[in-house]
Amino acid sequence: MPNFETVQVTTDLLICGGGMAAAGAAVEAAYWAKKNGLKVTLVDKAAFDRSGAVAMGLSAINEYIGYAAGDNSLEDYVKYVRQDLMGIARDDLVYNIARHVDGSVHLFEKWGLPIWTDENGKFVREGRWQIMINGESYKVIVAEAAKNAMKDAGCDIIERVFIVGPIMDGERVAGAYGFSTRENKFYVFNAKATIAVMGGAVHVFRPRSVGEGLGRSWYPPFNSGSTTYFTLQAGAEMTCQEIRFIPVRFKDAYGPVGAWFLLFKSRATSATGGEYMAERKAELNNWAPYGLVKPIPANLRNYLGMLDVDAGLGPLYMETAEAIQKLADAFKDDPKAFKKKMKTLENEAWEDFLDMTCSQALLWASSNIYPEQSRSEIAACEPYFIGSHSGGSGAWVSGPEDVSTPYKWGYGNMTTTKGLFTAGDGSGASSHKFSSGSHAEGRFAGKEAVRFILDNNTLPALGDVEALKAKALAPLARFEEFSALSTDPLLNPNYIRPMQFMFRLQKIMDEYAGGVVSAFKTSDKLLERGLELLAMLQDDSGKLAANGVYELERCWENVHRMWQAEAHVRTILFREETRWPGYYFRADKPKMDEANWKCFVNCTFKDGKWEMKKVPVVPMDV
Amino acid sequence: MPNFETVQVTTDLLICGGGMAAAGAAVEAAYWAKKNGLKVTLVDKAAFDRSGAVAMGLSAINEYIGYAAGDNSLEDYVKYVRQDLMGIARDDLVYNIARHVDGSVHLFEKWGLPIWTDENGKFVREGRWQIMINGESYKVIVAEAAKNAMKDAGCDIIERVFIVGPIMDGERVAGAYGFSTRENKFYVFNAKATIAVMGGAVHVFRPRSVGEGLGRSWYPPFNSGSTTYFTLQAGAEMTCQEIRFIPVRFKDAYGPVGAWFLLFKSRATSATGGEYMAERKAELNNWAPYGLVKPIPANLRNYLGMLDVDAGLGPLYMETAEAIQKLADAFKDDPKAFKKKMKTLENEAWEDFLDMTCSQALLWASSNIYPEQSRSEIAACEPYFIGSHSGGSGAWVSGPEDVSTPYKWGYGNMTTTKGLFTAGDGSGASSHKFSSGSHAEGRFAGKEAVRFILDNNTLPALGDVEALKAKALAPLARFEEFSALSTDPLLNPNYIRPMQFMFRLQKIMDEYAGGVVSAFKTSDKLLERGLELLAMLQDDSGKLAANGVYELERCWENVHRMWQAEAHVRTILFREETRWPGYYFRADKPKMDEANWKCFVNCTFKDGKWEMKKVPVVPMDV
Amino acid sequence: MPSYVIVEKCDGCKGQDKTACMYICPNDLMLLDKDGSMGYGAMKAFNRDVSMCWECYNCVKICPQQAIDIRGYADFMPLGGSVVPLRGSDSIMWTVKFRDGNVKRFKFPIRTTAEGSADPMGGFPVGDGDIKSANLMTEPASCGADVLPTR
Amino acid sequence: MPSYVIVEKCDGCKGQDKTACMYICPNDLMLLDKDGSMGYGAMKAFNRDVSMCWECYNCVKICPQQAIDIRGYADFMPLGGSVVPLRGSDSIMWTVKFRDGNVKRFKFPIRTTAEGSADPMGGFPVGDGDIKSANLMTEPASCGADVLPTR
Ligand SMILES: Cc1cc2c(cc1C)N(S(=O)(=O)O)[C@@H]1C(=O)NC(=O)N=C1N2C[C@H](O)[C@H](O)[C@H](O)COP(=O)(O)OP(=O)(O)OC[C@H]1O[C@@H](n2cnc3c(N)ncnc32)[C@H](O)[C@@H]1O
Ligand SMILES: Cc1cc2c(cc1C)N(S(=O)(=O)O)[C@@H]1C(=O)NC(=O)N=C1N2C[C@H](O)[C@H](O)[C@H](O)COP(=O)(O)OP(=O)(O)OC[C@H]1O[C@@H](n2cnc3c(N)ncnc32)[C@H](O)[C@@H]1O
Ligand SMILES: Nc1ncnc2c1ncn2[C@@H]1O[C@H](COP(=O)(O)O)[C@@H](O)[C@H]1O
Ligand SMILES: Nc1ncnc2c1ncn2[C@@H]1O[C@H](COP(=O)(O)O)[C@@H](O)[C@H]1O
Ligand SMILES: Nc1ncnc2c1ncn2[C@@H]1O[C@H](COP(=O)(O)O)[C@@H](O)[C@H]1O
Ligand code: SF4
Ligand code: SF4
Ligand code: SF4
Ligand code: SF4
Ligand code: NA
Repeated sequence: MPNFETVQVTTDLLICGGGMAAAGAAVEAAYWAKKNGLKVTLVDKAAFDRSGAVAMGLSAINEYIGYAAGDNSLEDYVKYVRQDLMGIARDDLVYNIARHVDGSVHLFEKWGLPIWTDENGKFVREGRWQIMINGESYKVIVAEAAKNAMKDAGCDIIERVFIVGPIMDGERVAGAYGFSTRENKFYVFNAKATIAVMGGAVHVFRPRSVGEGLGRSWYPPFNSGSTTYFTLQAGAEMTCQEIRFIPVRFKDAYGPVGAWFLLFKSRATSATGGEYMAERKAELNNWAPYGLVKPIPANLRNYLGMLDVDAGLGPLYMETAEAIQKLADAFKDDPKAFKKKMKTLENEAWEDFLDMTCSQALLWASSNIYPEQSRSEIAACEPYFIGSHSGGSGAWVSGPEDVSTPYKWGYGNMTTTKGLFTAGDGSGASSHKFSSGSHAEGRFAGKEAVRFILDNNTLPALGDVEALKAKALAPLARFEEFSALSTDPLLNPNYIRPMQFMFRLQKIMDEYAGGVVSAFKTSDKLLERGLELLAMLQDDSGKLAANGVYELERCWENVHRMWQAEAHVRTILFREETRWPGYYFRADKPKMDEANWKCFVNCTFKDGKWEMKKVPVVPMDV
Repeated sequence: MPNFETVQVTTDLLICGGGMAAAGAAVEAAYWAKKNGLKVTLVDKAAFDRSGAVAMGLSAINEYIGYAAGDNSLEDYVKYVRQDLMGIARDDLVYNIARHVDGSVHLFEKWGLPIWTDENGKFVREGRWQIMINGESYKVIVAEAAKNAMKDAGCDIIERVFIVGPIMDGERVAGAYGFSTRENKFYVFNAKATIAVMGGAVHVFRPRSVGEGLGRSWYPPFNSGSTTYFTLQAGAEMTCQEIRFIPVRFKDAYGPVGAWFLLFKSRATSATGGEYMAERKAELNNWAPYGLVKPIPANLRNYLGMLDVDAGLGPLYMETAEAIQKLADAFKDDPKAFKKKMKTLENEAWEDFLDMTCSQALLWASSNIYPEQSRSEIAACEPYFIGSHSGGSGAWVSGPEDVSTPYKWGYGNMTTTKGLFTAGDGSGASSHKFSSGSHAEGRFAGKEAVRFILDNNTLPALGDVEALKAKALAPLARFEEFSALSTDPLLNPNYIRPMQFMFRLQKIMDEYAGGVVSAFKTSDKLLERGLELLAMLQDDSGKLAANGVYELERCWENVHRMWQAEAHVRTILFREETRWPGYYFRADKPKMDEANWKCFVNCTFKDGKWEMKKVPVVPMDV
Repeated sequence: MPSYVIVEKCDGCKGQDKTACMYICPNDLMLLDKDGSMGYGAMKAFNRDVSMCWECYNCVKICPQQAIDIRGYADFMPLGGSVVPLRGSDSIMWTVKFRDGNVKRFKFPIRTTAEGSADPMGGFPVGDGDIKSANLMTEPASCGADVLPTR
Repeated sequence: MPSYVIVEKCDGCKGQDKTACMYICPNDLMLLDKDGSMGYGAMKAFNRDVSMCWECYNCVKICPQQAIDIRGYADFMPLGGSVVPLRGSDSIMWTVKFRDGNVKRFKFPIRTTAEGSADPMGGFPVGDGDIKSANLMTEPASCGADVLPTR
C-alpha cells in the first residue's frame, strides 16, 4: 500500500458537500465570515460546478412562493407540505425555508439563470408553486456565485476529497476526515462548526435498471448517503427515516413528469384506457383527511397507479399526444399559429428532458417515440432517501430562533449534536424545498453556523487521527494483504468488493424492506429477517477491499448506504401502521392509525445502540 | 478477424447436445447403427462427462415407475402427469416414456450409479414416483456408457463445438452448423437424420440473483434455448410454449425441496406461521378439477404460496427443524438410536444439496443455518423453459407407432420437420420425465432416428455453406469492423455485447411477460407492448458483437433465448385464459376456460411468419 | 450505454495536468490512460465504471475535442439513436437523431450573464448585517419584501 | 462468488494441451493464461466470466492440484463459509466450514463400478433386435418385464 500523507486543514466553518445546500451555505457564510474575520472551507468529492443532484441541470424550480408579490402565502405552502407528507411535517422548518426561498430564486436570476417570464415579465408558473427555467447550467451558475463569494472572503474550496465521517470531541463535532480521490492523501479537517450537506441516498434499494444501465437512477448514483452516515455517526437524532420517496417517472430513463402533469395538463392512464386517478378515487377515502385534499399527496397519487400495476393492468401511460393536441387545439383554425404552437410545445417537451434527464430524450429517439404522436410509458421508480423532495428523511434540526416552535435548541438548522448543521436532503420532516429551498436552507444554516462559532469560538480537539486514518484506508490494506492469493484479484475469499457489496445490500432491501420486487410491500416479519441479514452485512463491511482509491471511494459510499438502510428498516418496523402507501405498505398493519401514530419517529445511534422514539407533531396554527 | 477453417463432417445420424437425452440417444443409436452399418456423431458444446443439467449431479431420480414389480402402473403415471399439467398433456408420449424409463434406471444401476435400497433390496422411494441416489457422478456414469457404446460402434463424439442452428434441404433437415469454442473452426454437419437435444432455456427471464450471483439459476445458465431455436428455425411445430416452469426452492441458492417435502415430510409455512397449503385450500376449488386431485399440481402449490407473498406475508419457510425432530422422535426413548437417526438425517439433508446444488450447502454454512435447529427460507424462482420437468414447452413430436394415438406421423419423437427428432427438454407436452425419462426418451428417439435413416437413406444437400458461415461469425466481424472507434471496445455505439443483450431481453420478459418483478402477472396489453420491444431487440440482434469466440458463443446463446422468449410471449397472448396460476397469471383473463381452451396451443415460424393454432387434447382412455 | 470516448478525437487534453472530462464527472468515472499501460491507448480517456454512469452528459459537454458521446444504456435502450449537445457560453444546441433516421435540432439559452461574472449579492442591497437577526445577507430586499415575515 | 484459483497451487496442469478445469467446465469459463499476457500470471488459470458461474464445483473436483475453490455468490452469500470436496474414484468427501467456525465432514459413495467400465448393455440380454419394434436394445429385459407394455 502506498504511503498516504496526512493533510490537516484547520478552519472555522467546514462545509461538507458542494450541492445546492452547500452553495447556499457558502455564499451566505462567506459574507458573515468575512465580516467577522472567520474562515470557511468547502469540501466536495466532485467538481463544485457540476456536483450533486443538479449536475445535469433542471428544467424547473419547484419551490417559489412569490409571497411579496402576493402570488401565494407562506401559510399556504406550510399547509401544502404538511398535507403532502400525510400530516408528518415540521411546519416551522417549512415556513422558514419558504420565507427565504424567493430570495434565493431572485439571486439565481441576477446571477444569470434564465427563468421563463410571460408577457408581463412575471415568472411562468408550471404549477402553483413551480416556475420554469432554462436550467442546463443551473448548478454552474449557482456554484459560480458561491465561488466568487468564497474567493472574496479568502475562503477555500477543496474538490475531489471524499468525506468519510465526522470527528467528535465529546458531544461536539470537531470536523471531518476523508481522503483525496486524486492523490494519496488522507485529510483531517478541524473546525468550530460543520455543515454536513452531502445530499441524499440513492442505490440503497435495488434499481429497476440492470447491467450497464445500473447508473440510471432517477436521483444520481453519486448521492450515496454520506449525510445520513455523517449525522448519525455524530450521534445526531434522525427523523422520518421511514419516509422514503418513490417518484413516478417516464419508464426506464426516468424523465421528469412534472411538466407533463402541471404545464401540459396531461392525463395518466393504465393500459385498459382508464384514468387511474379517476377510477380509483374512492380509495382516497381510506386515507382521509390527507387523501381528500388537493393536490393529492404524492404517495397517494403513486398508490392509485400501483394498484393498477399490481393488478396486472399495466403499462401506465402518460398521454402526451392527447395533451399536446389539446393545447394546440385552441389554434386549430389558424394553420400558421397552430404550427407555431406545435413547434413551441415540442421545444418545451424536449427541453424538459434535455435540461435534466438527457437519457429520456435519448430513449425517445432510440425507440422512435414522438410525443406529439404517441403516448409514452410511465412507472414508479425505486425508493430514494431525499429530505429535500417529496420524501421526509433527514436529521432532526432546530427551528429558527424568531419563530414560535417547540422544536428549538439554540441555532437554526443545528442538529442535536453541538456544532453540527445540515440542510437540503440532509434535514428531515421539511420536504418540498427542492433545489431552491435547499439553497435557501443552506444559506440559513450558513448564517446560523457562523453565529454558533461566534458564540463558541474554540477549536475542538481531534483525538486519535491515526486511528481514523487506519479506519478510512482499511479496504486498501485488506486488498493489499490478501489479493495475491487468487489469480484473479477480483475473486477472493477474504474480502468483498464494493460493487458486490452494493448488490448484496440492494437485494436485502429490495426483498425484505419493500423494494420494487416486493411491489413496495413489507411486514414486521420481513423487516426482522432483513435486520438479521443486515447484521451479517455490517460484519462483512469490515471485509471490504479496494484496489485503489477509486474503489475506496465506492467502499465508503456503500457503507454509507448501509447505514441509511438500517435506519430505514428500523424505523418502518417501529412505526406500526401504513401511512404512506405508494411509498411503502406494511402488510401486517395495512391501515393508517391517527390515534397512535400521528407523530414523528426519531432515532439515534449512540454507543453502538439504536434508540427509537415517538415525538409529537405540533402543527403551526395556519 | 482470424481466418476460420470450414470443417465439414458427414455422418448418418447427428446428435446435437450431450445431456441426458443425448446420452440415451447415443447409447441406443450406437447399437442400431452398428447393426446397420451406420455412423452416429454426437456434438456437445461442453465436455460430455459433465455437460447439461446433470453436470453437478442429482440426488434423486424423479421418474421410476417400477411397473414390472407392480409398484405402480403406467396408467397411473399418465394420469398423474396429465393432472399436473392442468389437463394439457400428450398422454401417448408420457405413456411411451414411462414404459421405457425403468429400463434406463436399471441400466444406470448396472453402469455404477448408487441407488439407495432398503433392507429388502428395493429402491428407496422419496415420493410415489421418485427414488433416492448418491448421484454426484450420475452424469459421468451415464456418459461413460454412451461413450463406450459409441466407441464400440466406431462413432464420433465431438466436444466443444457450439451448434448455432439447423441446415435445411427444403422440408428436410440436412444437418447443423456451428463453430469450435477452442479453435478457429467453422463446422458444418451433414446428416440423414438429426436429433436436437440441447436442453431447455434458462436466463430468458431476469433471474432473482444479481451481479456476481447472476449465474445462480436453479437450472443451469448453460441451458440457453438452443433446442427451441433449432427446432423452430427448422420449421418444426412447437407446443405448450406458454407452459414455463417456476420451481419453489430454498431461497437464493435454489437448493432442491423435493426431499424435504416428500422424504422428510416437512411443512412449508409463511411468516405468520400458517401453512399456506392448508389455509388457502379453498382457492383450489377455483381450479377444479385439477385443483382437487392429489398431488396438487405443481403450479397450484406455487400459487398458494405466492398469494401469501403477494399479500406481503413472506418470507415462506421450510420447517426443516420441525421435520427432522419429528422423524427422530420415534427414537426418543433410546438416546443412542436417536443420535444415530439424527446423524443419518443430517447426512441425508446435506447430501441432498451437495449432490445437486452445492451453493445451497455453502449458503447454509455461510449463514450459520443448521437445518436441525432452525427453519430455512424458500421462494419461487424465476421462469424456466424445460419440457422434461414440470413445464411443458417443446417441439410437437410424433407418438409411438405401436400405441393408439391421433398424434402420429411415421417416426416416434420426430418433429413435424422431416428427419428432425428431439427428446428431453426439447419435446413438449410430455413433462415429468426428468433425468431418467429424458434418457429413456432419448434412447427411443435414437432408435427411431435410425429407423428413419434406413427408410430415407440419402444425404440431403447442404446448400450455401458460406452464407451460414458468414451468419454464424457475423458478431466477430462486427466487432472487428467497429471496435477501434472507441477507446474502450466494450462501449461502442455500433454494437451491443452479449451480456448487455441478455440484460435487455431479461428486462423485457421480466416486466412485460410476467417475471419476478411483475409477481408473475401479465396481460394482453403488457404482452403486446412486450412484442414491440422484442421486435426492436430482434432488429438489434443483427448488431451483436463478439470479442473472440467465447463471446461469440454467448451471442448465439442469447439469440436462442430471444426466440424462446418470442415463442413464449406469442403463446401466452394467444391463449386467452389463466390455466397455470403459479406459473403465470393473465390478469385480463383471470379464470380458466375449459370450454374454449382445453387444448394445446401450437405455433410455427415459417417464411418469416408466426402461425398460432389450437390443437385438440385427446386423452388416453386411462 | 454510458459515455464512450472516440479514439480519433481524444487528445488527452494535450497532456494537461487534469483532463476536462476527469475534472468534471460528478461520479469520478473518467480516467486518462497517460502512457497506454491501462490498455486504452496512450493519452486517451475512458469511462472506468460504465454501470455507474448517470448519462449526465457533463463530460460530453465539456470535452474540447467533442471526443465523447453517449450510447444509451444497453439494458433498455434500442440502438441507433443519439443525442449530441454543443454547449456555448450562452446557449446549447442539441441534435437528436432517431432510430428511424429522423433528426431534430433544438437550441436553448443557458445563461443571461457573462461566464464568471455572477455577483454573490446580485446587486441587492445588504440587509441589517445583524448576525442575530433572521435576515440573510441581502434580505429582505432579495425576497422582494419590505420586511422578512415571521410568526 | 464463483470459482477462484489459488495462485500458489495452480501449475497450469503442467502445460498440457488442455487443462483439467478448461476441459470440464460446462459453461466454458475456465481459461489458462499461458504466458501471463492476460494478467493472471503465466501458467495460471482463472474464471473468465464470474457472473455466469453455476458453482457446480466441477472445476474444483477435477483440479489435480486442489487449486480451485468457491467463494459463494457475493450478492447474497455472507462471507466466511466454505464447502470443499475431495473426490475419489468411488466416493467423495466434503468439508463444510460454517461462518461461525464449525466444521462438518460428509462422505458419500459416487459409483459402484470401476471408472471406465460401464457396459452399455449393462449385462442385460439384447431384445428382439427388430428396428421396427417398440423394444429398445435391452428390452424388455432391462425393464424387468417379460414383454414391453403397449395399448
Ligand atoms: C436529480 C434531480 C433532482 C431534482 C429534480 C429532478 C432530478 C432528476 N426535480 S424534479 O424533476 O423531480 O421535480 C427538481 C426540479 O425540477 N426542480 C427543483 O427545484 N428541484 C428538483 N430536484 C431536486 C434538487 O436537485 C435537490 O432538492 C437539491 O439538489 C438538494 O440539494 P442538496 O441537499 O445540497 O444535495 P445535492 O445533491 O445538490 O448536493 C450533494 C453534494 O454533496 C457532495 N457529496 C456527496 N457525498 C460526499 C462525500 N462523501 N464527501 C464530499 N462530498 C460529497 C456531492 O458531490 C454534492 O456536491
Ligand atoms: C439442474 C437440475 C435438474 C434436475 C433437478 C435439479 C436440478 C438442479 N431435479 S429436481 O431437484 O428439480 O427434482 C431433478 C431430480 O432430482 N431428478 C431428476 O431425475 N431430474 C431432475 N432434474 C432434471 C433433469 O436434469 C433434466 O430433466 C434432464 O437433464 C434433461 O435432459 P436433456 O433434455 O438432455 O438436457 P441436458 O441439460 O441434460 O443436456 C443439454 C445438452 O445440450 C448441450 N448443449 C446446449 N446447447 C448446445 C449447443 N448450442 N450446441 C451444442 N451443445 C449444446 C449441453 O452441453 C448439454 O450437453
Ligand atoms: N452492473 C452490473 N450488473 C450486473 N452484473 C454486473 C454489473 N457489474 C458487474 N457485474 C458482474 O459482476 C461481476 C463482477 O463485476 P465487477 O465488480 O465489475 O468486477 C462481473 O462478472 C460482472 O459480470
Ligand atoms: N399530478 C400532480 N399534481 C400535483 N403536483 C404535482 C403533480 N405531479 C407533479 N407535481 C409536482 O410538480 C413538481 C415536479 O414534480 P415531479 O416531476 O413529479 O418531481 C413537484 O413539486 C411535484 O410535487
Ligand atoms: N409438495 C409436493 N407434493 C408432491 N410432489 C412434490 C412435492 N414437492 C416436490 N414434488 C415432486 O418431487 C420431485 C422433485 O421435486 P422438486 O424438488 O420440487 O423438483 C418432483 O417430481 C416434484 O413433482
Ligand atoms: S476531455 Fe475530451 S479530449 Fe480531453 S481527455 Fe477527455 S475525452 Fe480526451
Ligand atoms: S455522462 Fe456524466 S456520469 Fe457519465 S461519465 Fe460523463 S460526466 Fe460522468
Ligand atoms: S485444473 Fe487446477 S492446476 Fe490445472 S490449470 Fe486448472 S486450476 Fe490450474
Ligand atoms: S464451478 Fe462449474 S460453472 Fe463455475 S467455473 Fe467451475 S466448472 Fe465452471
Ligand atoms: Na404484487
